[in-house]
Amino acid sequence: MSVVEQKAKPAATPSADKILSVNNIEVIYDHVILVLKGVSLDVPKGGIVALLGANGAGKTTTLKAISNLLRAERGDVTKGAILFDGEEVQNLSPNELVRRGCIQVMEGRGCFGHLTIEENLLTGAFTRRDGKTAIRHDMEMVYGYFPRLAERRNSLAGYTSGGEQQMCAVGRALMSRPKMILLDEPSMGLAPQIVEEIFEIVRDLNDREQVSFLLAEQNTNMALRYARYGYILENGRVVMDGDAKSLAENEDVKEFYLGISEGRRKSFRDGKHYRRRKRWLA
Amino acid sequence: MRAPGGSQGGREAVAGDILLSVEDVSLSFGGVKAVSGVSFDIRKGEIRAIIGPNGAGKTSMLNVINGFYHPQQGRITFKGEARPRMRPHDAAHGGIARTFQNVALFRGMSALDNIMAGRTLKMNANFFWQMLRYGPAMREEVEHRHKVEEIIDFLKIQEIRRTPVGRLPYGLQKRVELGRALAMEPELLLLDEPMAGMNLEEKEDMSRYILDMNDYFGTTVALIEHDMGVVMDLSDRVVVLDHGIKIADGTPDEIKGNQAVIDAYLGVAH
Amino acid sequence: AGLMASAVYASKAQAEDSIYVPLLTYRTGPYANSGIPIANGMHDYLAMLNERDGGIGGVKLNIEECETGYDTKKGVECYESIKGKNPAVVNPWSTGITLQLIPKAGVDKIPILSMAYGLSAAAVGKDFPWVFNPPATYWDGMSMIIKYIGGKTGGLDKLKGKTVGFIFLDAGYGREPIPLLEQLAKDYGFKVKLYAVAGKEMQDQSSQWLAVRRDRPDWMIMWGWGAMNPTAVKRAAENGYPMDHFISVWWGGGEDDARPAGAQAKGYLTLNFAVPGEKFPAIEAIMKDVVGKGKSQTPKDKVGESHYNKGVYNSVMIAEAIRNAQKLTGKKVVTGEDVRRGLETMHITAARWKELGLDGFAAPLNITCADHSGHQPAYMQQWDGAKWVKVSDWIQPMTDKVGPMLDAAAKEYVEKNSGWPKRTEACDKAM
Amino acid sequence: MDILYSIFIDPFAQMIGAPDLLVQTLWDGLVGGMLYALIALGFVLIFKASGVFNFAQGIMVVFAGLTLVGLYEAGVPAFIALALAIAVMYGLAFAVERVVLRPLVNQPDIILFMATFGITYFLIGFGEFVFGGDPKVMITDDLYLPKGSFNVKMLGGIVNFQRLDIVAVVVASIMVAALAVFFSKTRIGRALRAVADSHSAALSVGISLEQIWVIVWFAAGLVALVTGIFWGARSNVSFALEVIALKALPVLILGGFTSIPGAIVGGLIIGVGEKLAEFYWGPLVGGGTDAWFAYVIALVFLLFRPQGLFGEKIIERV
Amino acid sequence: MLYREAGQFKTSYASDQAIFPILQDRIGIVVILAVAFTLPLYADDFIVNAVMIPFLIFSLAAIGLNLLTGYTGQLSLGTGAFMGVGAYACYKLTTIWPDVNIIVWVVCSGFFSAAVGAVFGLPSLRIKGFYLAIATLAAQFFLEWCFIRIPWLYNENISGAIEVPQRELFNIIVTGPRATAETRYYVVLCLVVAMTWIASNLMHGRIGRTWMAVRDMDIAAELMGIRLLPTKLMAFAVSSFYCGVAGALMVFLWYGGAEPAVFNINQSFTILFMIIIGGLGSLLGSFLGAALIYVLPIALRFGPELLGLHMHAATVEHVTFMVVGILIIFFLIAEPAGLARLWQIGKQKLRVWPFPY
Ligand SMILES: Nc1ncnc2c1ncn2[C@@H]1O[C@H](COP(=O)(O)OP(=O)(O)OP(=O)(O)O)[C@@H](O)[C@H]1O
Ligand SMILES: Nc1ncnc2c1ncn2[C@@H]1O[C@H](COP(=O)(O)OP(=O)(O)OP(=O)(O)O)[C@@H](O)[C@H]1O
Ligand SMILES: [Mg+2]
Ligand SMILES: [Mg+2]
Repeated sequence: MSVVEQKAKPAATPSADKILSVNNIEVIYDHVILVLKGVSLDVPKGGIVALLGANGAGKTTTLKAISNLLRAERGDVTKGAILFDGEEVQNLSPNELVRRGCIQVMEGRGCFGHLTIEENLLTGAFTRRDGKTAIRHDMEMVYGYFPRLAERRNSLAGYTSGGEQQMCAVGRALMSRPKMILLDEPSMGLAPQIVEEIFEIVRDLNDREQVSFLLAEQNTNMALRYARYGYILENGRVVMDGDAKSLAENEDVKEFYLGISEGRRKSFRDGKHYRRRKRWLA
Repeated sequence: MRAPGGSQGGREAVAGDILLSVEDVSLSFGGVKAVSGVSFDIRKGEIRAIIGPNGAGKTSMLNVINGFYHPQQGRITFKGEARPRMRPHDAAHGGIARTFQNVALFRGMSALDNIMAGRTLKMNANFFWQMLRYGPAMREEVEHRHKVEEIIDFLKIQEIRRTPVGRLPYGLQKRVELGRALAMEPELLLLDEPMAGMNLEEKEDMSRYILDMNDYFGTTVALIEHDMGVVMDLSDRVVVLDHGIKIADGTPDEIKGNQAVIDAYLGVAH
Repeated sequence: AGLMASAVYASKAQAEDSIYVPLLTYRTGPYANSGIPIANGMHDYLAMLNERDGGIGGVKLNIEECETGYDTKKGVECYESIKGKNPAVVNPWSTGITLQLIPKAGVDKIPILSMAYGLSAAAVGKDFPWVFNPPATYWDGMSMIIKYIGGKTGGLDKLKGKTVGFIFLDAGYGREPIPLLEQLAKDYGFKVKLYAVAGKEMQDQSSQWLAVRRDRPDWMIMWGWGAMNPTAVKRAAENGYPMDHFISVWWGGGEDDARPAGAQAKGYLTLNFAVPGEKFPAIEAIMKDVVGKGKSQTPKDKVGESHYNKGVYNSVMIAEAIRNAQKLTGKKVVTGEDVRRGLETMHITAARWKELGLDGFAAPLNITCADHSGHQPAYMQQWDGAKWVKVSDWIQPMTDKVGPMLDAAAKEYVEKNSGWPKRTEACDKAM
Repeated sequence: MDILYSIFIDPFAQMIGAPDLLVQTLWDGLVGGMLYALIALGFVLIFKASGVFNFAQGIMVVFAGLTLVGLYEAGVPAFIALALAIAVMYGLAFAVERVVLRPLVNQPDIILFMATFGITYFLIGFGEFVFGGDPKVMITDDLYLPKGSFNVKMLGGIVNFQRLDIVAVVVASIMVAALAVFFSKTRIGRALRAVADSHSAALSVGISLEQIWVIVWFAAGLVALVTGIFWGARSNVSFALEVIALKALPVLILGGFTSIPGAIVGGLIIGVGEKLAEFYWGPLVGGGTDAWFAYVIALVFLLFRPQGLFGEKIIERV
Repeated sequence: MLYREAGQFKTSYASDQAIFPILQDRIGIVVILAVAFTLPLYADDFIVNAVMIPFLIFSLAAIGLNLLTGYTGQLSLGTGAFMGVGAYACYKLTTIWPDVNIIVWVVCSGFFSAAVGAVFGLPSLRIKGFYLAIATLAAQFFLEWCFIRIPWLYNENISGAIEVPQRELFNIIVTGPRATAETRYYVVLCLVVAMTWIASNLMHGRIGRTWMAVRDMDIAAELMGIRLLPTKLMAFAVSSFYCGVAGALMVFLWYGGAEPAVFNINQSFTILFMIIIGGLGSLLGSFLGAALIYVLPIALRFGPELLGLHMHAATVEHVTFMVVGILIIFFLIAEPAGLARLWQIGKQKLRVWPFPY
C-alpha cells in the first residue's frame, strides 16, 4: 500500500475492516509552522501498527491529530480527514472519542500530579458507566500488570519516579476499556523488563480483547517485533510502509533504526562520528 | 585524564583519583525509602553508570549528589570535601552539572540562550556595563558566545539556535540540555536518562557526544540509563540500585553476569 | 489618533454659537449611588433652561456630560478633552480630581466650581482666583455641626468633657475637616475619637462601629461618600447607636443613604444646603419640560430628591454665573474667563431665588472677589423613616474660627507650591 | 515604655476588663469571616476545577444580586425572581464556557486569569447598562430572611446578635459542607481536580471539559448569588460590592487555593484576626488597619506554609 | 518579499547579537523614533497631553512589571504602590532640596522604590505563583495606607494630596501647571526611550538570561549555579525602580498632583493587564499592552461622537466597558501569548510571503 494509492481513495468511504484511517492530513501549528505534510495511514480492526521515525518527524503530532488534542496545542488539521470507526474525528470532541473507545497515552506521561496513583487510574474510568465493581476489577488487573503501582497506590503521582508515572499513564488508559489505544512512546524511561512487559500487555490485550494499537515508538526493535504493520515518518511525510517483517528486513531500516549493519549489532562505542542520515524523499 | 582519542576498543577501568564518594546515604520521604544506606564512589575521568528498576532511587541519588535533596543520613564527599548542607548552586560552583529526566529546559528561551545560561557562572561583567551592553559586558558576551558556538557545533544543533526550546521535539530538547550542562564546563556531569525517547541513530550520536566529551574535556560522567546496550558499551563501572539499596557494583561484564541484577532488573532478555 | 483630534475639533466648531457647559459626572463605579442623582439634577436644570428659555440670554447651552467614574485618571482625561472647547466652567465632582485641576485652571483660564467639596483653602480668592467652592467649605460644615451639637447640649460651653466621634472615608476628602475638629475640641474642651474607614471597608465597617460601641461617644459625625453612607447608617442602627446623635455632612444626606436601613435609620441627621422637594416652580418646570418629555435619564419619582436638588443648586450657580458674565462683558457667548468674573460677582438674594422659581430653596448666596465660598449657612435635616424633614433653622458657620484657618491653609499651599502665580485678575464690582 | 504597655498589656487588659466586647468582637469577626469565606468559596470552586483564578467572582456577586433585585423591582415576585436569577447564572456559566474557556483550553493560568478580567469588564458594563449604576436595596422580607437583632446578657454586658448574620453563618456552613463532600467523594469531584492539574491530560482521558466547566461556573454563580444576597442585605447592592472580592484574596490564599475547608478556616482566622487587631491595636496607629492587616496575617502564615494552610502540596521534583 | 533577512550576513558574533539583527527592523525603529520625536509638531494638545504622555508613562510602568512578572516569573500586584513610592519619594526629595534638578530626583526616586520593592520581594524565596501575589498585595495595601497615614510624606498638606511645585531644567519649566505639554512630552519620551534601551540591554545579557531561567524552571536554574534569592531580589529591585520612576513621572509630568487613591490596587491591575495582553516577557509587548488598555478606551469614548452617534456619557462608558472586555477576550483567544507574539507571527508570515508558510 503506498501513499499515492491512499490519496486516490475517496476520503469518506467507511470501510468495515479499518478502525482508523488517516487520509492525507496536513497539520499547522500556530498558523505558521507546517508539521505534517500529507500523512496517510490505516489501522485495521484488531491490528497493531507501529509509527516509526526520528525525533521531530511528527509522530506525536499525528497521534494528537487523531485523538483531537491538537486544538489544545494551537495546532490545526488544515487538510485531509481522519476516520475513526467510520466517523470523522474532527467533529467529535476528545471526550466523545474516548467514549467511542479511542484513547491516547500521551508522551511525557501527563499524570495528574496532585492526584494519587489510584485516583489517576480512576479518572481513566471517567467515561465508563458499567458500575463500580467492573472498575475495581479492571484496577486490580492494572495492578496485576504493574505491581510497582500497587505499592505506590496512595502516593501523589507528582512525587513518583519517571517510570512509575509512565506505568500510571498506560494503566490509566487501560482503565477506559478502549477499542483502540494510541501509545506515544510507551517504553520511554522504563526499565527493560517493564518495556517487555508493556509490549506483552499490548499483545495480550490485542489477542484477548481485539484492542487495536497505534504505537509511536523509538524503540524500533521492540515495535517491529510486536507490530504487524509499520509506517516510517520523516519530516512530516510517510516515507515507507509495509509489513513489520519486511520492514525489519529492509537494509536501510536495519542500518538506521535497528543498528544492525553487516549482519551484527554494533557497539555504541563504534558509532562513526556524526553520520549524516540518508534521507528518503525529504 | 586521558589523551584525546585514547580510548578505542575495550576500556580498562580508569585509575583516576576518587572524585566523589557517597557513603552510607539514606533518604526517605515520609514512609517511602528512596535510598537506603548506599555507598559508592566515582573516579576522576570515568563514566559511571547507575542502573536499576523504576523507582529504585536513581534520580533521588543524583538529587542528593547535587544538593537538591538532603540525605537524612550519610555523607557525600566531592573533591575531598564533605559539605553537609550543600545547596544546589554550591554544587554548581563546585563543578557539578546535570541534565534531567523530564527535560528541564528554560522553555521560553531559545536554544542559544539556554546554552548561554549555562555559562552564567563564568560571566561577571557588572550591572553597570550590562546596562549599557558595552565594554566588558559586550566583550564577555562575545567571548562566551564563541564557546557556546563550539558546543553548538559539537552537538550539531546549528539550525535550531534561535528556536524557542519549548517547540523542539523531545530528542533535540535533550540534546540542548546536554549542551547547557556542557557549557558549565563541569568536572562531574550527571546525566539522567539522556537517551530516553531517542531512536537508535540518535542514541548513537548521543553516545558519541558523551564519549567525546569524556575524552576531550576529561569530564567525569555519572549516567542513568535504561538502555542496557548503551550502559554496557559506554560505562567503565556500573552501580545497581533496587528499592533504594545497592545490589551490585562493578564492571559491565561483572554486572551482566550478576544473578541479583538479572532477577531485579535485566530480566530474561539479556 | 488623528481621527480623534479631528473629532475634537469638529465639536469645537459646533460650539461657536452656544455656550459649552461640560459636566464631569459619574454614573458608574462604586460611588455611583451618590453621583447619579447629582448628575441628574445638574443636567436637568440646565436642560430646562434650554427648553423653557432657549438657553441663557438667548444663547443655547451646549451641555455635555463626561463620565469620570469618580476616577482621577478619567477625570483628568475628561478635562483634557474638554479644555480645548471653550468650556464656561468645570465641575470636577470629586475632591481628587479638583485637587488635580486647581493648578491647571489658572493656566488654561477655566474656572473650577467645586460646590461644597474640594480644597477648603480655595475659598481664599486672593490666592485662588480660578477656584470656587460655594456655598460653604467642609470646615464651615464641621463648625455648623458642632454648633448644632452645642445647641442640643445647651450651649457650646456645655461640650466640655463630652466625646465626639468622627467616622470618615480614609482619603483626602474624609480627613480634611480633622484639623478644624481638633481645633474646636481644644477650644471647647471636648474629646475627639477618630474612626477611619478604608475604601475597601466601606461595605463592612463592623470593627469601626464596634469601637464606637466601646468608646460610647456622645455624638457621631460622619464624612462619608458612596456606599459608605448607607452601610454606616445600618451599622449604627444595628449597634444601637442613638440615631439622633449621628450627624453627617451634606454628602450623607441622600435618600439612598438612609433608605436601605429603612425605619431603623429614623432620627439620622445630616446637614443640607438645598431643600429637597419638587414643589418649586423651577423644579416643576424641569418635570414638565425635561423629565416629562423624556429628555432626561431621571426617573420621575426621583426628581426633587435631596442630592438631585444639590445638583440643581450647582447648575443654578452655573447659570447665574453665565448670566452675570453676559452682563459684565456684554457678550452673548461667554467663555471661561468671563464666567470666572461672573462667579466672583454672584449674589443670589432671597428675592433672586424667588425669581428663579426656587423660593426658600436655599440661603442667599454671596460670593466675592476675596471670598470664593460665601460661607453660607446650612440647615439640619432628619430622616423620618421615609423622607427628609427639616429640623433646624439655617445654621451659620463659625466664620471667626474657620476664616483664619482658611487663610493659613491658603498661605501654606502657596508657599509649598513654589512658583504659584500671584493673582493678577482684577476684581469686578458686585452687581 | 508607654508604647510597650499599649501594645502588650493594655489590649489584653481591655479584653479582660470588658469580656462582652471581646465576645462581640469575636462574633463579628466570625460573621465577617464566614462572609469572606463565602466569596472565597466562589474562587476556590473555579480554581479547583480549572486552575483558573477567577477575577470575575466579585462582579458575579454584584451581577447576581442586581439581577435578583432588578427583577423584583420590575415586578417579578421574589421567589420567581430568585429562580430567574439562578437561571441567569446558569446562562452566564454556559456563555463563559462557550465563548471564553473553550477557545482558551490548555493555556497558562495567567492567561485565563486575564480572560476573567475581560469577563469582569464586560459584566460591569453590561450590568450597569441593564440595571443602572444606582444602588438597590436587597429584598429580605420577601425571601423570608429575618431582620433585627437580639441581645444576650452575658459577662456583665450585652452581646448583640443580628438574626441575619446567624442565618448567613448557617447557610455558609451548609454550602461549604456540601461542596466539600461533593469535591472529595464523587466521580465528578475527582475529575474536577484532574482538570485543574492538566487540561490536556484531562482531555486525553476523556473528561469533558465543557461539561465540567459549566458545572463549576454555575456552582460559583450560585455561591455568588448567595453572597450577593447576604452582603447586599448588610449594606446594599451596588457596584461598590465588587471590591469586597479583594477581601477574599487573603482568605483564599491563607486557606490554600484549592481547599474548601481552607476557605472557611482562612475566613475565620482573617475575620477574627483583623477585627481583633483593628479593635484593640488599631487605635495605636490611627485605625484603618483592616485595609492591610488581613494580607499581613496571610503572609505570615505563608512564610511557614507556602501552599497555605490546606493547600495542595507544591510538587517539586526533577 | 520586502521583509527578508536573506543576504544580510553576520560576520561577527557581536553583530549577530545586536538587538535588531535585521536591517528592516532597524529602519522600523528609526522611523518610530522619528515619529515620536516630531509628534508635537502635528498633533494637538489633547493627543500629547492626554494620550501620549500617559501612554509612555504606562509603558514604562509596564516594562517595570514585565521585568518582574514577564521575565522573572514573579507575579506582582503591588505595582501601584511601588509607583506611589517613587512619586512620594520624588515629592519629598524635591521639596527638601528644591534646587537639585528635578530629573535627577525623578531618577533617584526609583532607588527608593527599588529598596522598598526588594524588601517586599524577600518572601519570594519561599512563596511562589499566586501565593506570592499575597506578599505584593500586602505591600500594595500597606503602602497605600502609609501614603494616607504618614503626613510627613505629603508635607502635612491638609488635602492629604501632593502637589507638584514648579521646577525648571535649563530655564525651561518642566513641571508644574505652567510647563507646556510639549516640554513634558519630550522629557517623558527621552526617559522612556533611555530606560527601554537599558531594559533591553539587560534582558539580552547575562542578567536577562538568569531571570528568564528562574522564571522557566527555578530548580534547574539553581542547579546551574544561579542563586535564587539574589536573582529574584534584583528583579524586584530593578522592576520597582522602573515602576518608581514611572510613578514619579506620572505625578510630576502628567497629573501635576496626586492623592493616594491614584496608586491603588486598580492601578496595579491595569498595569498587570497591560503586560499580559501585550505579551509577558516582551518589551514591545509592554508598549502594545499599554496602548491597548489605556488608549483603546479613550478611542472608544470618542468613537460614537466620531460616528455622529449621540449617546449618553454614561451609556458610552457602559458600552466602552463591554467592548473593552470583549476585545480583551478576543485578543487572548487570537493569541494567548500576547500582542507582541501576534506581531512576531505577522512578521514571520511576511518573511515567507507570498507563500502561506
Ligand atoms: N505546539 C507546537 N508548536 C509549534 N511547533 C510544534 C509544536 N509541537 C510540535 N511542534 C513541531 O512539530 C514537529 C514534530 O513534532 P512531534 O512532537 O510530532 O515529533 P515526534 O515525531 O513526536 O518527535 P519525538 O520523537 O521527539 O517525540 C517538531 O519539529 C516540533 O518542533
Ligand atoms: N519528593 C519526593 N516525595 C516523595 N516521594 C519521592 C520523592 N522523590 C522520589 N520519591 C520516591 O522515591 C522513589 C525513588 O524515586 P526516583 O525518582 O529516584 O526513582 P528512579 O530510580 O529515578 O526511577 P525511574 O527509573 O523510574 O526514573 C520513588 O518511589 C518515588 O516515588
Ligand atoms: Mg513525540
Ligand atoms: Mg528517575
